[in-house]
Amino acid sequence: MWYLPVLIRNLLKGPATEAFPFAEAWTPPRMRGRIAFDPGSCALCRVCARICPAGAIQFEKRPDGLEFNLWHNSCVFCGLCTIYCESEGLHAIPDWHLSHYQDEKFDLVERAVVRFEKCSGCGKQKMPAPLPLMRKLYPGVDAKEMERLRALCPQCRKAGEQKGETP
Amino acid sequence: MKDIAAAAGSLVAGLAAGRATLVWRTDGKGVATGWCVLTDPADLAPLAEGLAALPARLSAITAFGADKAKKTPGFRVAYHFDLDGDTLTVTVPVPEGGSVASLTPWFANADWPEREMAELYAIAIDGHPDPRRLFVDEQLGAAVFDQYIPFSAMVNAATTKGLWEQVIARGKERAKE
Amino acid sequence: MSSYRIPVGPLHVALEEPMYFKVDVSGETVTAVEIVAGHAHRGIEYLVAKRNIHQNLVLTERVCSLCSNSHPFTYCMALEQIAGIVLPERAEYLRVIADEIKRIASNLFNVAITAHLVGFDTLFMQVMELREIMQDTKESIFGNRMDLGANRIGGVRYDLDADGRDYLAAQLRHVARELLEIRKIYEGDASFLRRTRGVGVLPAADAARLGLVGPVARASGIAADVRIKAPYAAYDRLAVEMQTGEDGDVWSRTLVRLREAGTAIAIIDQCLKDMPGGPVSIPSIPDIPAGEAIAKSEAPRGELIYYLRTDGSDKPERLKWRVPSFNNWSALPVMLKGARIADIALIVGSIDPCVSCTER
Amino acid sequence: MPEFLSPVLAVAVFPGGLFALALGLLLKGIDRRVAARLQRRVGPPLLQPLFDLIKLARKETLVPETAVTPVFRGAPVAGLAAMVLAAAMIPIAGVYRPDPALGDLLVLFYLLAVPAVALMLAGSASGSPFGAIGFSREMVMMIAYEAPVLLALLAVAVRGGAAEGRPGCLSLSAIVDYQMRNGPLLLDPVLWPALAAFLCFLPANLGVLPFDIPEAETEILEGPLLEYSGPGLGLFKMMAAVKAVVVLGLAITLFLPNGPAGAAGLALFIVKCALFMIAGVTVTRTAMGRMRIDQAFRFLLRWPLAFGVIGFAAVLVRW
Amino acid sequence: MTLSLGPLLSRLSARSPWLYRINAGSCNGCDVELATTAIIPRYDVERLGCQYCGSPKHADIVLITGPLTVRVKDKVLRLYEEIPDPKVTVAVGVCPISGGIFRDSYAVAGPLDTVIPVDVNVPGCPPRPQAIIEGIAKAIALWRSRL
Repeated sequence: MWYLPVLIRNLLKGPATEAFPFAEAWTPPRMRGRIAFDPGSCALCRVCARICPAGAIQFEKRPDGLEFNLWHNSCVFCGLCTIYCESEGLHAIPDWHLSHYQDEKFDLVERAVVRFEKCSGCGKQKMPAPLPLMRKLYPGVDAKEMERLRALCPQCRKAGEQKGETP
Repeated sequence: MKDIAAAAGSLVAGLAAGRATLVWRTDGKGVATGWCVLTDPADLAPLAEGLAALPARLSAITAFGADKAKKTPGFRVAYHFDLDGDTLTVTVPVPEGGSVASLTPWFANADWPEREMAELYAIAIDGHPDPRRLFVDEQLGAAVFDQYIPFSAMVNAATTKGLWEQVIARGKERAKE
Repeated sequence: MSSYRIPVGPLHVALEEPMYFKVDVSGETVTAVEIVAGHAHRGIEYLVAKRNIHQNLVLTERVCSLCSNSHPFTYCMALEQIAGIVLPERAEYLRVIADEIKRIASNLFNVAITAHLVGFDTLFMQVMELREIMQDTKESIFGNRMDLGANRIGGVRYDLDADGRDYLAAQLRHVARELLEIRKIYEGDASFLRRTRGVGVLPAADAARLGLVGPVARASGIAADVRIKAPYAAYDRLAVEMQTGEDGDVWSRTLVRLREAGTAIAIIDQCLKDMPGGPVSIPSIPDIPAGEAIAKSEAPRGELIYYLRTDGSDKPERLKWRVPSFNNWSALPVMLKGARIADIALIVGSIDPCVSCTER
Repeated sequence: MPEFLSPVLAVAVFPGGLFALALGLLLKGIDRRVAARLQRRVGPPLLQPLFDLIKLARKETLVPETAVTPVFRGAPVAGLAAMVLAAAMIPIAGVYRPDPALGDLLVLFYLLAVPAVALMLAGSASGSPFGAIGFSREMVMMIAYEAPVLLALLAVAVRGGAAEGRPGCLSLSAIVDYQMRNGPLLLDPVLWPALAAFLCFLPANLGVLPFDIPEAETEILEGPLLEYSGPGLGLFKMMAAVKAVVVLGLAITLFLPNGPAGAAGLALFIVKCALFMIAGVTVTRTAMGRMRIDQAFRFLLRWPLAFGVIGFAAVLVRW
Repeated sequence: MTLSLGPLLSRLSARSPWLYRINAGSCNGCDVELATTAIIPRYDVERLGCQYCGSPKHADIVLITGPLTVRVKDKVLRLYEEIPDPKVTVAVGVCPISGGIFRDSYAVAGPLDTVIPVDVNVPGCPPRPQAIIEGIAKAIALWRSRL
């Protein structure tokens, strides 16, 4: 019965219940929800697939590139891939609206094709060189020069460096 | 190193020379870990009795294969004793199909860890009061660790493969639509 | 009096997790208990040997969600010992902060469940609402309400800027205020005391004999706390108050946990005050040589010990851990002997059992 | 309308049967809603207990293999029937006067034991160990609360009878009449101990905290109800709803029956039921934890029994 | 009148979904979040007519967590059979859906949908309470169609 004051206070304060599901729920911006993939920032290094502890990332061969597949139903939302992705192509975004009916189980996939590129130097097929990664490799290079470097394969870049072209 | 840890050290030294080695390491915060290796499993019981009298607390028991690739048969069992914060690890070798003495007469809490190593590695425990399975279901074979770990490196996990086939197949279907 | 055997579990509504007790009763009194375990055995010690050391950071975190931070924390310490990595000082403080935040939430959960198990649901809700403050804090700072993902090899994955520190401090002040009121209720409410005092008594001698750890041992008067006995991370520079009880009953275990939540707040406050600037992690991803190491920490439920053997490859040769609950189960036959049927779930809950930790 | 029909209607429609069920469900809804507010929650809609019932009626019935089927199926029916009959015995001042043929206070007292017996039968017939524990707990509870409440009832009966110059008055209508003339017994200090005994009986009989021991979810998984599903469970829920009306109606009859005639009287009756429910049940069950069966036994045989004895003695002395 | 009574009763019944949870060997993260979602005022699922029940026989919507370990499999199956029809199964967390991080262990017998029919999936590790509520709402919608 000594608990009565708490009850009275509760009654006066009114319900502490959130409006959700009848209104949008509060979500902290840093919440690790689903992993979003930016194909423009993928170097096809596939570290993410090797590091993913839950085996949620798979690369499939396509004629002109590789298809990135991340199955949210296997992902454990640890965010390890976002740390190990040097080209900053993976981000945990605060989206947690992932519940779905059983027939959509295998559709809950983050999917995109990352195409191989042609080296502007030797013309051979090469992996893409996304900007965030190249900025780390070549700090302080201006935009125009960066575009030229990005279009080259690593071998041609190295050859150019030996010739003293840049940077 | 704490006094009780030093006392444990002299216990080990008291065992016949050549059958036990002991190395102490102290970390940056002054916490000591002792690493004792016994060559003869028969020394384990008297050492345990001495440690129990200190009193040391049995912290954990780890069993593992003598080497990862299973080139040499047999196991090693590491007993981790807590000495008022410091830790003494006593490792004994156990031959393939061999057994090791139960520490339950001196440490009541050796019960579960010993049952666990019995079910994971099929190491027999001499004098255990209740040698039934602990966690691993009867449907699973004996010595799951010993069987599965070396194979796993070669075998591709079937469940994962099956699930991914469905994920990829659905992706192709969707692409056609 | 009729004697019969009742099954408690394995999937019992009063137990958060699957555990199976075969309880022999005579009338309403328990005469014997047999524990059948293994329902949450997922073979994690086998899985860690299959995955690389980085993946195991996440895998160990999923051993158990209530003490999820303690696992990767202790695992990292073992790795760092083998590789001889010295952490930046700021990282040590940030590790302590993450761990103590988890301790507050974990202890509050158990304290709330204890109220639920005596049927006091309003109190349960009050404590759980308080715990929500910590849940929001975790989600805001780390990104998840249970699995923080705070640790990495050689440091931590998060940092607290000025705003983050202010936010954390404000949340903690809020919790500390309400914690005071809740302690008064748990210390004085007749209907709670009636059900918990003198129930499930564990004498100190039994606690020592069975090698018990954590709040269960401390509530029986055994002064052991890894943070004090074998300091790690920044604990050698922090004042940690040892919380012990005397009665060894359900009530004193509950109060030790409540007081330790208070201690945890004090520790975080010290960290926020003393934490130096600098990097939060070593700059590169290290290689781990062959070796072996022991690492220990005080998880919310007591001493957690990790034993790691490496062989120079990226997969551990053997990674073994012993969780506090693993030891503490053995206290149950002592506590339950002669108890009433009504108190079974309550007594089991009072050791704050973590089945998923125990069975891995 | 033939004469014999009116008691039948009283049992089946008003104030027994349908009316009592509807009122019982409403009271349950109010209880849940107010409890939610006391716990800082929004709570379910007022009609939630009705939705629950409709749902249960549409679910599958599973009878456990170990059950004694006729008893298992019959128990809730018997309990509900007894309660519906009992509801027809509760007078509503100015609105409804029960047919004396239906029975007096003592008959009502015995009818009130039927739900507990039904639960005991259900518990033992279901063949689960938790049902068996529920059975024995229900029995212990009954032994503990019967004596105090009987003393409280007799105190009121003697008080009402004394004023009329008779040794006792077991007719519920007469007790109401007495209070209509002389004011509610709630205001009579001599009867306060009896009222206290009755207030302790209320949660014990209705099986709510701190006395929900026979069905304690965290201890024995709802005991006797564990094995019931769908319509069978629904019948028990109906029984509990009507029983709430009977017990609260009895409280009103004994201590505060006064009210105007007609619709206003009926409305006042419902309001009084709700107030008694909130004061005697909702607040109690949100403000404390559960007692253990031995504690409850000792508690009930200490305080309420003492109140009952004092109350009865006080009434005798005044007489 | 009689024509519209059936659908009306179905609609009213759908406002009383009772929940039951089964832990099939989870790390307890999802279970703690379920307990949180179920009972505490902040989320208050009783608003939606939900109620947690202690017996599977009373349940309508069953929430299952954990990767379904070998030892718990038969027990889960038995409990599932004890739930009267119509019922809806919700897999909470990635473990019952795909095995999650424990997938290839010798002790895991999942994924859950290979053993019992699953209707709704709520991925997350663990899913936050709001996500669980979202899943329950989906389950209620499905359950209504089965009533």
